[in-house]
Amino acid sequence: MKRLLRDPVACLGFLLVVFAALVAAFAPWLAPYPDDAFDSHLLQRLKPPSAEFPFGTDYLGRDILSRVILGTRNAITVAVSVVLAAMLIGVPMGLVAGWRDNWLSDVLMRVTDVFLAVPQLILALALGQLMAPGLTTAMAALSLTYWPFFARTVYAETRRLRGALFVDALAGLGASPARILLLHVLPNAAPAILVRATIGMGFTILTAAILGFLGVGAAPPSPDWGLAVAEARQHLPESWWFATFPGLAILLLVLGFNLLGDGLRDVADPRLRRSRK
Amino acid sequence: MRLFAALLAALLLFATPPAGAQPRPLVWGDTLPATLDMHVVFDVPSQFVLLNAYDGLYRYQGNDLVPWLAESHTVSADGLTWEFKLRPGVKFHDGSALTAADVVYSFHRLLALNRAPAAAFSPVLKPENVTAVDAHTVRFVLNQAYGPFLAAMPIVAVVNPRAIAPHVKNNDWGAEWMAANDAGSGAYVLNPANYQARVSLDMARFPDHFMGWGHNRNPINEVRSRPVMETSTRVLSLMRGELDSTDSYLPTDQVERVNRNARTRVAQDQSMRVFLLRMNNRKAPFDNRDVRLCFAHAFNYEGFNEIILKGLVVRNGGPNPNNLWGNPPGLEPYKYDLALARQHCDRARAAGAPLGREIEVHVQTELEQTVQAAQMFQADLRKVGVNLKIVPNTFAGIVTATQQATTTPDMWVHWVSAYFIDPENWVGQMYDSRFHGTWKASSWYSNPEVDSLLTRARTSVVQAERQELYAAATRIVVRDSVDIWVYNTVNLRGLSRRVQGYSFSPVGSGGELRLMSLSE
Amino acid sequence: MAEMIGARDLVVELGAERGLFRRRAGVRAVDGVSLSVTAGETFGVVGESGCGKTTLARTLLGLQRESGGEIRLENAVVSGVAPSLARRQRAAVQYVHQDPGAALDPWWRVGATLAEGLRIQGLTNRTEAADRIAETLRAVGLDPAFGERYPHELSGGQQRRIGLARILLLRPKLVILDEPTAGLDLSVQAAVLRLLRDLRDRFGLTYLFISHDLSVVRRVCDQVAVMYLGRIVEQAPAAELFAQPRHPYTRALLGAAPRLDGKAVAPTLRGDPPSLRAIPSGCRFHPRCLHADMSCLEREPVMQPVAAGHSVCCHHWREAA
Amino acid sequence: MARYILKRVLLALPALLGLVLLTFVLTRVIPADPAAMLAGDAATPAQIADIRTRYGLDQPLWRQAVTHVRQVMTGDLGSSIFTGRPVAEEIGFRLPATLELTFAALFLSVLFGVPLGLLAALDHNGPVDQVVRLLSVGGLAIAGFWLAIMLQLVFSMELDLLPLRGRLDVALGTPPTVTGLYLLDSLLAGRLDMFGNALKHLVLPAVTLCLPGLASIARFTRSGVLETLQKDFVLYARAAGYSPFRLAAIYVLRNAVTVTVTQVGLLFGALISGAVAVEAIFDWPGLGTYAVQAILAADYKALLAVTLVVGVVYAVVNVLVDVAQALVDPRVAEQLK
Amino acid sequence: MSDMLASAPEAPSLMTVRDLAVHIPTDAGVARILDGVSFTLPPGGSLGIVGESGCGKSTLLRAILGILPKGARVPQGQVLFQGQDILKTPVRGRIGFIPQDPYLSLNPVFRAGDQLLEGMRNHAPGTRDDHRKKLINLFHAVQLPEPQNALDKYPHQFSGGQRQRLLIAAALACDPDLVVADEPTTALDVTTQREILALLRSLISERNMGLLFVTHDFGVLSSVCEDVAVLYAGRVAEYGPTGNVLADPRHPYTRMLLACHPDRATDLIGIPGTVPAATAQPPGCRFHPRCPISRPNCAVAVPEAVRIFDGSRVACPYHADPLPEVALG
Repeated sequence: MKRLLRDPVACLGFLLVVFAALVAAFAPWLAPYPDDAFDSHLLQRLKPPSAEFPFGTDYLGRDILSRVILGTRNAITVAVSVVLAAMLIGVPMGLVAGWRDNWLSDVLMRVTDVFLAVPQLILALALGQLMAPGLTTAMAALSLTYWPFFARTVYAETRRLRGALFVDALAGLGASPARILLLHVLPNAAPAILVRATIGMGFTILTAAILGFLGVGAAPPSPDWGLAVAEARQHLPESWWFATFPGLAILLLVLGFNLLGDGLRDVADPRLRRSRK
Repeated sequence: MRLFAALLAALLLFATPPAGAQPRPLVWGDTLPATLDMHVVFDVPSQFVLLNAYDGLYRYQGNDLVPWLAESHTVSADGLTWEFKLRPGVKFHDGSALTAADVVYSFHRLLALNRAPAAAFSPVLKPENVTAVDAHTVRFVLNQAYGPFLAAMPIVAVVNPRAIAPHVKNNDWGAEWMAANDAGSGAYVLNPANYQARVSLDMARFPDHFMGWGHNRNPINEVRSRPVMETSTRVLSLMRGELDSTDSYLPTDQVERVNRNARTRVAQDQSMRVFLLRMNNRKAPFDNRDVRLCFAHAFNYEGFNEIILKGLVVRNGGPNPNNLWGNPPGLEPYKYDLALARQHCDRARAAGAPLGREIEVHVQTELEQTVQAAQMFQADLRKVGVNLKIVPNTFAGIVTATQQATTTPDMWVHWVSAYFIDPENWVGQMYDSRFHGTWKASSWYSNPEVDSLLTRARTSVVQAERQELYAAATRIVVRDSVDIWVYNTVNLRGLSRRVQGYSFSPVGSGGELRLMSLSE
Repeated sequence: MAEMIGARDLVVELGAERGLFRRRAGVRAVDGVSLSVTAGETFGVVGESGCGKTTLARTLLGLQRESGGEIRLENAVVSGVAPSLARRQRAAVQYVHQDPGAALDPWWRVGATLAEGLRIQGLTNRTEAADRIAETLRAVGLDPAFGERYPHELSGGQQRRIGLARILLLRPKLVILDEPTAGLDLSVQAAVLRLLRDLRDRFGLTYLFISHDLSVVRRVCDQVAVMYLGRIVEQAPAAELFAQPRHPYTRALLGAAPRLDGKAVAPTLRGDPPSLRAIPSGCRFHPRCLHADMSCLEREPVMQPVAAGHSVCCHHWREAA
Repeated sequence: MARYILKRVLLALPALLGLVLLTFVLTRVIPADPAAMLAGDAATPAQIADIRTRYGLDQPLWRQAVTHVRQVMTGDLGSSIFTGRPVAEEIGFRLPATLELTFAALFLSVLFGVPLGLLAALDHNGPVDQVVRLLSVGGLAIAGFWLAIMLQLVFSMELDLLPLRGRLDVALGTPPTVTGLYLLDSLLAGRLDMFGNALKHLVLPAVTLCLPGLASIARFTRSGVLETLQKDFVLYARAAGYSPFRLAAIYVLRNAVTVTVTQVGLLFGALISGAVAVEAIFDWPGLGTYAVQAILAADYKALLAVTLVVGVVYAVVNVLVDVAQALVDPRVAEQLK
Repeated sequence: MSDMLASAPEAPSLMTVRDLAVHIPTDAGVARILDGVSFTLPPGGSLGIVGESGCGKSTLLRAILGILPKGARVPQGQVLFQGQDILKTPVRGRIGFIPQDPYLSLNPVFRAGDQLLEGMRNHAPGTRDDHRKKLINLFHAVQLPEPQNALDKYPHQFSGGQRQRLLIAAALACDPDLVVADEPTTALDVTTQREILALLRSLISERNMGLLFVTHDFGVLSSVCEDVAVLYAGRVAEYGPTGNVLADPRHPYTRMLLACHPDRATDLIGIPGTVPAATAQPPGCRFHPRCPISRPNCAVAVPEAVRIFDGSRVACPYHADPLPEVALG
């Protein structure tokens, strides 16, 4: 943690994420017009940024600042739940598959390969269609497409760790595989998982935005950022503010998560640790 | 090394545009149909191919039906036997003469494939009842009288059996080949070489078209159709001069900008395409008329039409386009009146209508207007205590859902376009219970009185009688507030200013290249 | 005296793969090893890297399945069972890794690691466990407060002490020490060796001491077996082996060890040790042996007694001596 | 090596079969009814039912799956229910477009990512490092569809430098198809004007698409170089008097590239995904938009074929990555033998 | 500061290290890795640097080779090589280097030849072909099997012993006047170690090169080096001819350390305490906290080097005092 804070880039990421989390937590109180999550005011359509509406208004006359603030919650919810769900599937699979070289590990990794070979976005789109488009669907679809990355990461870590001397020593003491995997391999794989998770959050927000853009993400009138950019397309370049501010919000939050992940990677990577004397 | 030199040379060329002596071809930016086989598709984009590469017995010019391959027709008093006299000297693109046998083949093929364009004919016409009386006379004997028969006639492209014959596979009537090739007689010849479905279609002028070219001193020789996926890219490409036209659904917010551009303009034509919010009349609470009235009064027609769409549409209070015959005169549209809406809703609640539940409105995500309308409606309904949930969907998804009343959404938002100019296309197919299970009839409205009025109108061939019957049915439907009809479309097509002679037709928004020319 | 652990004709094959797409024969890392360790003694196994020392140890421990031969533990045959069962059966045998620092989970406090061993063995009473850990830490010369540290906070010598404490907690009878002083500085090595001796006396342990450092082996071992390419080539009481090595390999090994007086005592060996994948015919040492003749190339020598407790596996040990 | 490749291909087969089945199940349980779509806008329920029987869509799902797999095995991908054309033919046109785009993006990613990563690593924790990290991570954070529109506005509309859409100017026609890659085909046809034009069209989409790849490659090169710099052989080489430039540029980089090459394989999947939005906005007639259209139109035959083809390409790319790794690292080559 | 050479300025020297200090800033403060190290190496001489881990051996070596880690500072001292201060103007090519670990010191992805030739590129006269011929000759000299093909092989195709021969050849390739070896045999088995050491000795003396040999193994030391410098915590504790130092160590540290050698010790004791961290060196004599005969003064004054006879010095004023029996075991 200390090392992380000494890295200005990672620090910036950390601040961005914390800031976004705070905004999400207090969104309804921070937003100047919280009702603009759903209300429309046709007479104020597409007003450029002003004192009254710092980010301007959208095509239904809603305050973009309020919607960007309210959308933070969406973005973070999506990121966290997708990554958690993907971890829930991917981590156990990676552990089991990485522990031994047998038919089970072969099967699990083949399944992972299958999912990796499908372009995520297409799979998510298809799943989105399958389960009636909407935010929950998008989240389910993204979880279902992101878990292979966890499975791969944990698989590689488990394979690396199963050869570690301390695992061998535990086997020598007669520890059960479940015990070794859960109490020893998993915590040791944690840095890699954490890094993957942070980067995954950024990735998820971005993909969710693309899904929103393609119409299988959040449903209107949700103040979702990707949806906002999609809605703004027809109003470019005149109403530049309509697309710009939600786009910037996506950029900053994803940037935050990625910088944090990047910093964590440097801290967690034992190979690089030595160089940070 | 030689490759390197080539690369270098290419980079030098990079800056200099290639010299082109000939006039630039027309680049058409409208959506292409999924296939070039006009017996398989029938939708708005297909009209571009149908009108330019093929000919039918009749054709719409503006709102009028004019004889085309046919010189004239006769119909028996019972409305069952129709005879069409063909124009002599018509040639297909391969130079062979178009005869009655070819027309018969075309109808046989249409009915055998039994896809969308056959819908108007298959219930009333058996293939064996289409016959060639002589080389220039075709006879149709219908199973039952069908008023819109003539109005539907332009749907059917007459194709060249001699061009298709070598490519028939497994009894498919040459469907696979036809999907990407030309077998027509129209004013333009499709070039299969560069054709890629939904990506590119090139056409060249057919000098021997039967209508001749006397009407157009400077016809366009080469046409390249390049549909553009994204609206923003489409508009930008038009303004930058990469395209000569957009589709005919230019976003209203862009109209002013396109008109302001020195290079481009917007062609505005009142069309026949009704925008409506559908209600599933068979599902509670929409089985209650008060609920429907409540909803009808809660939609901000003026706000939507005048502010969001900038007045580039026409308020349309019923299912038929205002500008169509058969529409009852003096039909009073519903007004946006939240107080009245609340009254109706209260009454409905008192009658036990389950207005407390979340009501789902399905929108077509790729069509921005459906989403806007739903969002605006949602905000207003909230004020009368109704909770509307917007569900993004696709046309494919909704069409599938509307096959049964139980799976049909509470509400959905869409347009009903002109497939043929006849009230049958709107009120007839939308509110006659015999069409239940099609997306057009997805209100699941069922009223024996309307059914009988519409049946009579359908089976009559007397225009005046039909007009009365359709008007009567329409009045009942509007009185029952079956759906929420919002506007009739004004088609907005961005055009390069060098395009002259653009002609509009409400069926598929026209775009007959035959009439256009380019000024440089 | 009673035998603690013994092996007869033990064979261990490594790396044999039988997958869907590949079938690969393994290498015989241990190839017909017989030995007998008496209770209370320190039995040294020496040899160069790759000679099969560690594989032998892991097999005796039960972590590696033998492909043939027999293992006896306190006169009961324990070989021929599934690995999971084997390890449980041989709880009296424990193993100290070459690098005990790496054998500790870096995420766990040392105390927790120690407690875990007890828990695995079925001791769940926390206070009892804490007492035993404190007692054992003291026995290896560490303050019980070390339990709060993480492995990377320990020096090499301390890590080795923790490694010992970890297995001592389990009350083993036989401890296999794998290169217990590799990588240690001289001063630390001395302290560790002394500790090992003290612990043996205090807890009545038997050691199987694996090392390539002849000076150390000479100092601490009672019996020594010399391994070459998976075989024991000579075995004798330490004093006798160092005084009168019989096998040419043993002599070369002893001669090659650097001495403080800087003098060389034997001619150097030819070439590098061959790989287990290409074991020479006949006597496997013959390509590097100064005394090799045709018989060495053709015939594999067998163990022959030289003196009481001293045997050698060489056709020519008499002439060579 | 040949045996290894064969083995890899054999191993990929079950994964591909799984892929076919997975997508089959997925596409066939999507609530949109292919028969309804086939029948078209104006169809009657009777027509839809007729089509359902004609196309075997009323059969039990498992029987349809078996039929489908059998067809795929014989190399028959079927016809698109939407366009009526053989799917193989349509993909034959679309795949090269996507490959041209993704390879261009990959090329840019490597061209800029590797030197950036190297620079960052050499200045570990210094200002250059921080800037490169910020930029590369920023690249990973930009939503492609947003950037694409912005680039259009700036480079096409404002500066009038580059075309907005498509692969070639409409007036130019297309080069005779050999590979389907316009850059290559135009050169083969000796049409340098066309080559230049195709290149111009490629710039904006490739730049948009390359950013995430560039970022990952810069990151992995950076950590690869950092790791290599820790190695004893670098110390040895410094002691032996290698010049600093050669040390960094050749000696260290080549080791670091091993890590980066692996990334290229993984990136490919992400690139194809990213291509969906980029293709849509730049009107690039590639596989991504084809897939989206197929999904929207419930064209399950097309969607199945797309996923299969992408799966095959993915597998091929990954085998190539392994081969490339063997070329870079002789130790890997040894293992493959 | 102790300058053990002050009394012998006229001695001809190949390399003279004078009062060298190296400091490296760390999170925990400045690590004073080396502090006032001095010694001299005559032409053709061989000096062993011996000490336990953390005593500063490798930093000394890196300073001499001019490859100190990033951030390291040299606040004082000189390294004179043939009269030239190589801390200021690094010499390359004239000092050959044999690294510790032959497994890790060759880049696995390049052919052996490419790597060795790259090293010669800037520092040896002649063309690349000349370099090739020269290396192949050297491969004969180091008894590498198949010397003709060795240049085209990859590192992993050699065994450990062969790789070390390869690196010895590389160290000699530019005809250096000094060869610096960093524990070149620790990664090898004893039988191989013996061969390599013998080879190294003969090559060095044949070519009359100087040898600076870093090791922690007294046995290896005694078979290779004429002189020895014993380092403790960044300072030279004792310096002298190897035979003398091993037979009659004077510094308490050397004496206790040698007593730990299994060949030497009568009982195994070890040295109490641990080597201090480089960031927390004790004042005065750095060994005093562990020294059984330390006096109060030891904690204050840095001990001067005491000359015992020509070429033999010890940094302890009490070197003549007997150590208690228990300390020697």
